Amino acid sequence: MFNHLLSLLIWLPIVGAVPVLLAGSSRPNTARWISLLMAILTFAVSLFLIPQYNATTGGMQLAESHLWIDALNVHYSLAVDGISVALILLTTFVGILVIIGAWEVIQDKPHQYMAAMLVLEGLMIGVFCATDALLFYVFFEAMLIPMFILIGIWGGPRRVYATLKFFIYTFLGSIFMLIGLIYLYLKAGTFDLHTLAMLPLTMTEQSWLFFAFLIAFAVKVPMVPVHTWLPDAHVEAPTGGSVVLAAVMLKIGGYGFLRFSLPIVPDASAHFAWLIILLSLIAVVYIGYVALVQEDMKKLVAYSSVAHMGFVTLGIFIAFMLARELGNTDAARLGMQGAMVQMISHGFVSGAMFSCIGVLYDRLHTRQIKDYGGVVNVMPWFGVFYVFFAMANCGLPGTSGFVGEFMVILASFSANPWIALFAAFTLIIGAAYTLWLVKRVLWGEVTNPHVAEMKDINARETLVLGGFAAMVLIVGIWPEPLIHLMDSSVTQLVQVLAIHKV
Amino acid sequence: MEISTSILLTIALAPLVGCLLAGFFAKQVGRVGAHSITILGLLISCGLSFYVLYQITAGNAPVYNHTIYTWFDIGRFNASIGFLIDRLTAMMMVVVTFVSLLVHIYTIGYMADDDGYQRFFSYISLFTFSMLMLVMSNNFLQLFFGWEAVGLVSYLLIGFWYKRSTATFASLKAFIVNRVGDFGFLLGIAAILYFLGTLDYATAFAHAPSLIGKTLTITQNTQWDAATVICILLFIGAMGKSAQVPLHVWLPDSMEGPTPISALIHAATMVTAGIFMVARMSPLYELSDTALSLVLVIGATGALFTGLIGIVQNDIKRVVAYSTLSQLGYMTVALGVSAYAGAVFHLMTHAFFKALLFLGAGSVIIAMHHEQDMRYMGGLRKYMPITWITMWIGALALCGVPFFSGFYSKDAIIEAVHDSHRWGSGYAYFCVLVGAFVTATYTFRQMYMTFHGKERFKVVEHHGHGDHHDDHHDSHDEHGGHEPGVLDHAPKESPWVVTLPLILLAIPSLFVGMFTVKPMLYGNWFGDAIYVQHFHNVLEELGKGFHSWWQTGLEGLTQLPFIFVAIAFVITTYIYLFNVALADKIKRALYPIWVILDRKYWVDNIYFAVFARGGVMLGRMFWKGGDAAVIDGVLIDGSASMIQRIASAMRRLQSGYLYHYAFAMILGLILLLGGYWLVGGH
Amino acid sequence: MIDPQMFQLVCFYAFAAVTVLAALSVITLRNSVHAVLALVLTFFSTACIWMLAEAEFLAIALIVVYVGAVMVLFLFVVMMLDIDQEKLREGFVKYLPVGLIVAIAMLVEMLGLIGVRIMHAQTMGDNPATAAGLSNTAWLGMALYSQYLLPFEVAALILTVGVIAAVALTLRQRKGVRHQQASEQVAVKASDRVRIIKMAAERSADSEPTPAQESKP
Amino acid sequence: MITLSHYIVLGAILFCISVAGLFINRKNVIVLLMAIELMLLAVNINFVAFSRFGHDVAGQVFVFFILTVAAAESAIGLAILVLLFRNRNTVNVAEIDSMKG
Repeated sequence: MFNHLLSLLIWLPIVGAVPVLLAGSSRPNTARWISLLMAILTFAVSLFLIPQYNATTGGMQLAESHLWIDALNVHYSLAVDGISVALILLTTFVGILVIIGAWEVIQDKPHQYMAAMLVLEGLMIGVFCATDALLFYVFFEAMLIPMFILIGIWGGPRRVYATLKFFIYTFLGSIFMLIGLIYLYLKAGTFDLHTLAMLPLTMTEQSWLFFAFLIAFAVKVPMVPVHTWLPDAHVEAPTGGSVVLAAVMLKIGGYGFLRFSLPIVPDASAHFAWLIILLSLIAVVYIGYVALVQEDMKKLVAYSSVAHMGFVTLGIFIAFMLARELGNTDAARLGMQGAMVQMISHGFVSGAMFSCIGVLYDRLHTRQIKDYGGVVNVMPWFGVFYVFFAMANCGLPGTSGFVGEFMVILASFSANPWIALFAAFTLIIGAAYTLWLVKRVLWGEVTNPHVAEMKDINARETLVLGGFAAMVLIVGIWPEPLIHLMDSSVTQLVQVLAIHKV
Repeated sequence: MEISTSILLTIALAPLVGCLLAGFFAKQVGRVGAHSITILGLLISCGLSFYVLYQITAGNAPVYNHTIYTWFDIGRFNASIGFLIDRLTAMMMVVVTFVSLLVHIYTIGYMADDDGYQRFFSYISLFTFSMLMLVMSNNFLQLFFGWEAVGLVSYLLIGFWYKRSTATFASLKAFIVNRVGDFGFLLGIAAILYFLGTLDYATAFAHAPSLIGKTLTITQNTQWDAATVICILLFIGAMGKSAQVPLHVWLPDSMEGPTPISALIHAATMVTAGIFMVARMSPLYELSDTALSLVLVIGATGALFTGLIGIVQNDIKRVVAYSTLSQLGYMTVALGVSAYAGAVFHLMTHAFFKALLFLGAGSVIIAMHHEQDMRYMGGLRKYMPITWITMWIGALALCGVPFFSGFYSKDAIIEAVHDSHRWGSGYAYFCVLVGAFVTATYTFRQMYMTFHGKERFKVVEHHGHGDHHDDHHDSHDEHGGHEPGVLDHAPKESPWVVTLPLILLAIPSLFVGMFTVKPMLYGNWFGDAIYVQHFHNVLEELGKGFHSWWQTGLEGLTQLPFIFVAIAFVITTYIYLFNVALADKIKRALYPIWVILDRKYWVDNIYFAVFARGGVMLGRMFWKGGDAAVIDGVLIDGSASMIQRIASAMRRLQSGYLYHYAFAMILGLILLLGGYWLVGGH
Repeated sequence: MIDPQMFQLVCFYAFAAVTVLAALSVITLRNSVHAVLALVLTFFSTACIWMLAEAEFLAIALIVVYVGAVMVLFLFVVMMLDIDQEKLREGFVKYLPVGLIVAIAMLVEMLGLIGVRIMHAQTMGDNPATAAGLSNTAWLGMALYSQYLLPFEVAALILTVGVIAAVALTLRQRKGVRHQQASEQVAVKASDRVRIIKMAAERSADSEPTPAQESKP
Repeated sequence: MITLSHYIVLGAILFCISVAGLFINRKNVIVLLMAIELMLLAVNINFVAFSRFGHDVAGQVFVFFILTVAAAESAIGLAILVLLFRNRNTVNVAEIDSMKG
C-alpha cells in the first residue's frame, strides 16, 4: 500500500465519487454517507503520510513513476516533500469538513455536489503530488471543472458571471504556463520537474518563463491586480465551494511558485522579486482598505484572503532577497517557512470564516452585513466561534493566523525595514476590517426581526466549526510540529534558490 | 532553592482552567460554580505567586529562566514558550494575581444581576492567564502573545455589554488603537531579531552592547541608530497598551466596560504592561538617550494634559480613568529618566490604590443603581461608610500625601526627574509638578462631589421594582425612561463581597509604600532584572539622601509637591463644601479652556475624522475606483467588451451566403499559391 | 504503321478535349438536366483517360459507381424538384468575367508551380501491375485488402452512415396517414375493448347518487 | 507519348473549370454540387496519374476511397438539398443565409 500511497490518495476520492453519483438523487442520504466515508477514508490514508514521510531528510519521497505518454516523454510521476504533505493533510481535512458542512444545506442534487467535491479533492491532492510538469498541469486544469460545476450549479444568482470570470481568469493564466512548459519541454525533452530545475537557462529565457509562470500562479493566489475574480467567485459559490476555494485552491498558486518559479527560473525570480514584493505589499495595504468598506460578508472575507495571501507571496520572494542579496539564509528560511505556515493557517482560518458565513446564510439567506446585527443575542455559541475565527483572521497570537504573519514580518525586517513596515500594517487594517465586521454582525441589539428567529448552531455545524477551531488553535499554540514537517524541504528550497543558473 | 516548573505552570494555567470551565460549561456549573471555580483558580495562582515571591526574596532562589516548549526552531532563530522569574516578574505576578483575585471576589457582588455572569468570570480569568503569560515570559514572542491576548480580553470586556453600541464601539476602538501600538511593537521585535538574532531576553540583553554603533539604513543617506530604532518601536507598543499620548484615546472610552474590569485591566494591570515592558527592556533602553528622551516627553505630556481633562469630567469612572492616564504618564516619566525601579514601584502602588478607587467607584455605582454621573451624587458618606473611608485612603494615596503608598512612589519620581539631566527633563519636571496639583484637584473634587455636600439625588420609593434589572446597566448618557438622579430606594452600603476587596486593597494602599520603599526604590531590590547605566542612575543619587520611610515622609510634608496638594485641598474644599456656585462661575470665566478640556483637545474627533472616516473613504475609493472601475471595469470587463466589439465587427464577414465562404476559400487558395510561387516556389 | 504511343497520345488528346468541353458545358448549361448529362459525359471520358493510364479497375468503377449510381441520383433529384431555372441563372453574366479571371489566374499559378517541363520528361514506363505479374484489379486488391484494410473498413462504414443519414434526412412522416400497429393488435386484451359497467335497472328515488360519485369515471 | 504533365495539366484545367463553375453558378446548389464532383474528379485524375507514373499503388487506392467518400457525400448532399427544397421551396443559395452572424 505504501508504494502507491500517493496514487491511492489521489484516486480514492475520485473513484469514490462514482458510487456517490450512482446513489442518485433518490437516495440522498446514501450519497451523503458514502461521500463522508470516502472523505474520512482519504483523510485516514493521508495520515499515513506522516509516519511514512521522513521529515528529517527532506526531499521528494514516496515517489512513483510510470510512463504515461510515450511520444512526449510524459510520466505519471508522483512524490511529496514536507510542504506537499502539509498541504495534502490540509486538503483531506478540509474535505471532511466541507462534506459535513454541506450535509443538509445542499438539498438540490446532493449526490452530484458531493461527487464533485470528492473529485475536486482528489485532483487537488494530485496537484500537490505531481512531479511531472504536464501531470501537474493536467491536475491544475482539471481542478477547474468540478469547481466550475460547483459554482455554476449550486451558486447564487450571478453565478454565470462569476463562473465565467473565474474560469476565464484562471484559464488565461494557465495557458501562459502551458506555453512556458512547452518551451521547457522543447529545451529539455522532458517534463520532469527535477530535470527542468537542473536545466541551464539564459536570463532572457528565465524572464519570459518567469512571467509565464507568474501570470498562471498570480491569478490563482490571487495577487493584485488579478484578484477580482475571487470576490465574485466567493460571493456566488456555495459555502462548501467557497471553503475549498479559499482553503485549498488558493494555496495551489503559492505552491506553484515554489515548484516552478523557484527552482526553474531562480535568477529571474530573484531579479523580479521586488515586483512580487511590491504587489504583495499592495495586496496587504490596498486590499485591506478595500475589505474595510465591503457590504457583503463574503466579499469582505474574500478580500481579506487576498490580503493574507499577500503574505505568502511576500514570504516566498523575500527569501530571494535575503538569500541572494544579503546571504542571510536563516532569515530566508524564516520567511519561506512563514509563507508556508501562512498557507496552511489561511486554509483553516478562511475555511472557517466562510463556514461561519455559510451558517448565517443558511438561516437568513442574505450576506449583506446590514441585514445582521446582534446575532450573538440569539446565537451565543456561534458568536464564540465567530469571534475566535475573526481574531485568527486578524492574526492574534495563539491562533494560527499569527504564526505565518509573524515569521514573514520578522524575515522581511531583515531584508528591508520598510517592507516590514508595510507588511505589519496588516495588524491595524486587518483588525479594523475584521472586528468592524464582527461589531456589525454580532454585537448590538437585534434590529432585524428575522435575526431574532435565528437558532444557534446545531451539532453538525458545531462539528465543522469546532474542527476548524481545533486546528487553528493547535497550529497557533504549537506550530513546531508543522514547521518541523516542512523545515528540511524549505531548507532545500532555500539552497536551491541561492544557486545561480546564469 | 530552585523554583519548580510545575508551580509556575500551575500559576499560569489555574486561571485558564477556571476560564475554560466557567466559559464552556456555563450552564452546567451555574453562577455559583462559575465564581467558585475561577476564584479557586485565582486563589491557587495568587497563593503560589506569593510563595514564588517569598522564594525569590527570602529563599534566595536563583533566577528561573527555562523554556517550556519550542515554538519554532529555524536555523539560528528560535522561538519558544518559557518563563523568566526574577524579582521584577515575581512582584508583577503577585500584583496581578492579588488584584485579580480581589476583583473576582468583588465581581460576585457587582455583576450579581447580570445575565453574562459566567461569561464575565471566564473573561477575567482568561485575562489573568494572559497577563501572567505576559509578565512571566522569557522571550519576546511570548511577551507579544500575552500582549495581544490581554488586548483581546480587554476588547471582549469593554464590549461586554454587547447590546450597547457605545460599548461595542469603544471595544473596537480600544483594539484598533492597541493594534497601532502593537504594529510598532512587532516591528521592534523584528528589529531585535534582526540586530541581535534572538528572541530570548537573556541572550538579547547579553548581546545588547553590540548594538552600539550599529545603524539601520532607512534611506540611502539616512542611518538611524539601532538601539534608538528598537527602543522607539518597542515604546510605540507601550504607548498603545499603556495609553500614552497620542494613543491614549481608547482608555477613557474603555470605561464602557463593567467597573471591575476598569479596575483590573484599565487601571491596575494591563495598562501597566507597557511600563513593565520598558522596565524589563532596561538594558536596551539604557543604550539610547534619544529614545528615553522621547519616553520622557511623551510621559510628561500625558501626565499633565490628560490629568487636566479629569478636572472637568462628571462621570465618576471617567475621572478615575483620566487619573489613570495621568499616573501612567508619571510612570513613563520615571522610565524616561532611567528610574525604572521608580516606575515599577509606582506601578505597584498605583495598582493597589487605583484598583481601590475604581472598585470604590463601582461600589458607589451599585449604590446609585448604575448612575455614574457625579452631579447626581453627593453626601453618600453616611450611606456607605466603608466605601467612603477606603476611597479616601485611595484618594490620598493617589495625591501623594506623605506616608501613603502613593507618596513614596510619586515623590521619588518627581525627585528623580528633578535630578535628571536628560533632554526634556525640565519640561517633564514642570509637568509632573503641576500634575501633582492637578491630580489633587480632580481627586478631591471627585471625593467631595460623591461623598460630601448635599444629596443631589431623589429617592422615589417604587413598589414592585423587581423588574427594574433590565436598565441597571444603562450607561449615564442613554437612560431610556429612567430619569437621572432618581433612585428607587435609598443608597446603601454594598455587600461584603464588594467591601472586602476594598478593605483588602486599602491596606496595601496605605502601607505598602512604607515597607517597600527602601528595598525597591533604593536598595537595588530588583537586582539584575533592571539595568541602569551608572551615570544615569538618578535613584542611586536619591538613595544617598534616603534614611528611612519615616524621615522621608516628614520631609515630604515640606516639599513642593505636597504644598501643591495642600493648596489644591484648600481650594477644592472651599469650592465643593462651602461655595458650590463658585465652580460654575469659574467654569464660565474660563469657558474657552473648559471647552478645550471637555472636548479632550479634539483628539478623538480628529482621529475619527482622519483615520476612521478617512480610512473608509480611502477604502471606498480603492474599491470603487481601483477594483471596480480600473481593474474590473477597464481591464476585465473592458477586454471582454473589446472582444465583443471586435467580434461584432467581424460578424459582418459572416454573411451566411455559402458562396461568399467559397469565394473566400478560393481567393485564399489563389493568394497562397501566388505567394508560394513568388516567394518559395523555386 | 501507327506508333502505339502516338496513337495513345492522340486518344488522350481526343478524350481530354471531350472532358474539358463537357466540363465547360456542365457549368454553363441553362438546364440542370442537361448539365447532369454533360457531367456524365465528363466522367465517361475521364474513365477513358484512366484506361489510357492502365487503371482499368478505377475506370470501370467510375463508370459503374458514378455514372451508374451517383449521376442517376442527381438526375432524380433534379427532375424531382420543381426548380425555377431562370431565377437561378441570375447574375450568370455578371459573374462570368470574375469566374474566368479567377480560374485563369489559378490555372496559370498551378501550372507555373507544378513545373510542367520537368514532368514532361517523365514517361509512363512499365505498368507496375504487370511488372508484379498481376492484373490492375488484383494489384489494387492486394494493396486494398492487406495494407489498407482498416481504411477500407472505415470507408465501408462511411458509406453505411451516408446511406442511413440520407434516408434519415429525407424520411418524412406524413400526418393523417393511418398505419397498422401490428404489435398493439396482437397484444390487445379483452378488457381493453369492452368495459362492463354495472347499472341498476331503475333508480330508486331515495338513493340518488351524489355528484361526487357520479363524476368518477 | 503521354507524359505525366499531360495528366496534370488536364487535372488543373478541370479543377479551374470547376472553380469557375462555382463562381458563375453561385445560386444553384445543384450545379455547385456538380462542380464539386468535377473538382474531385480533377484530383482523382492526378492521383491516378501519379500512381501510374510513380509506380505506387497508393494513388489508386486513394482514388478508390475518394470515390467512396464522394458517393456518400453526394448522397447526403442531395438529401440535404431535398430537405432544403421541401422546407424552403427553393434551392437558391442567395435566399439561404441562416448562418449569418
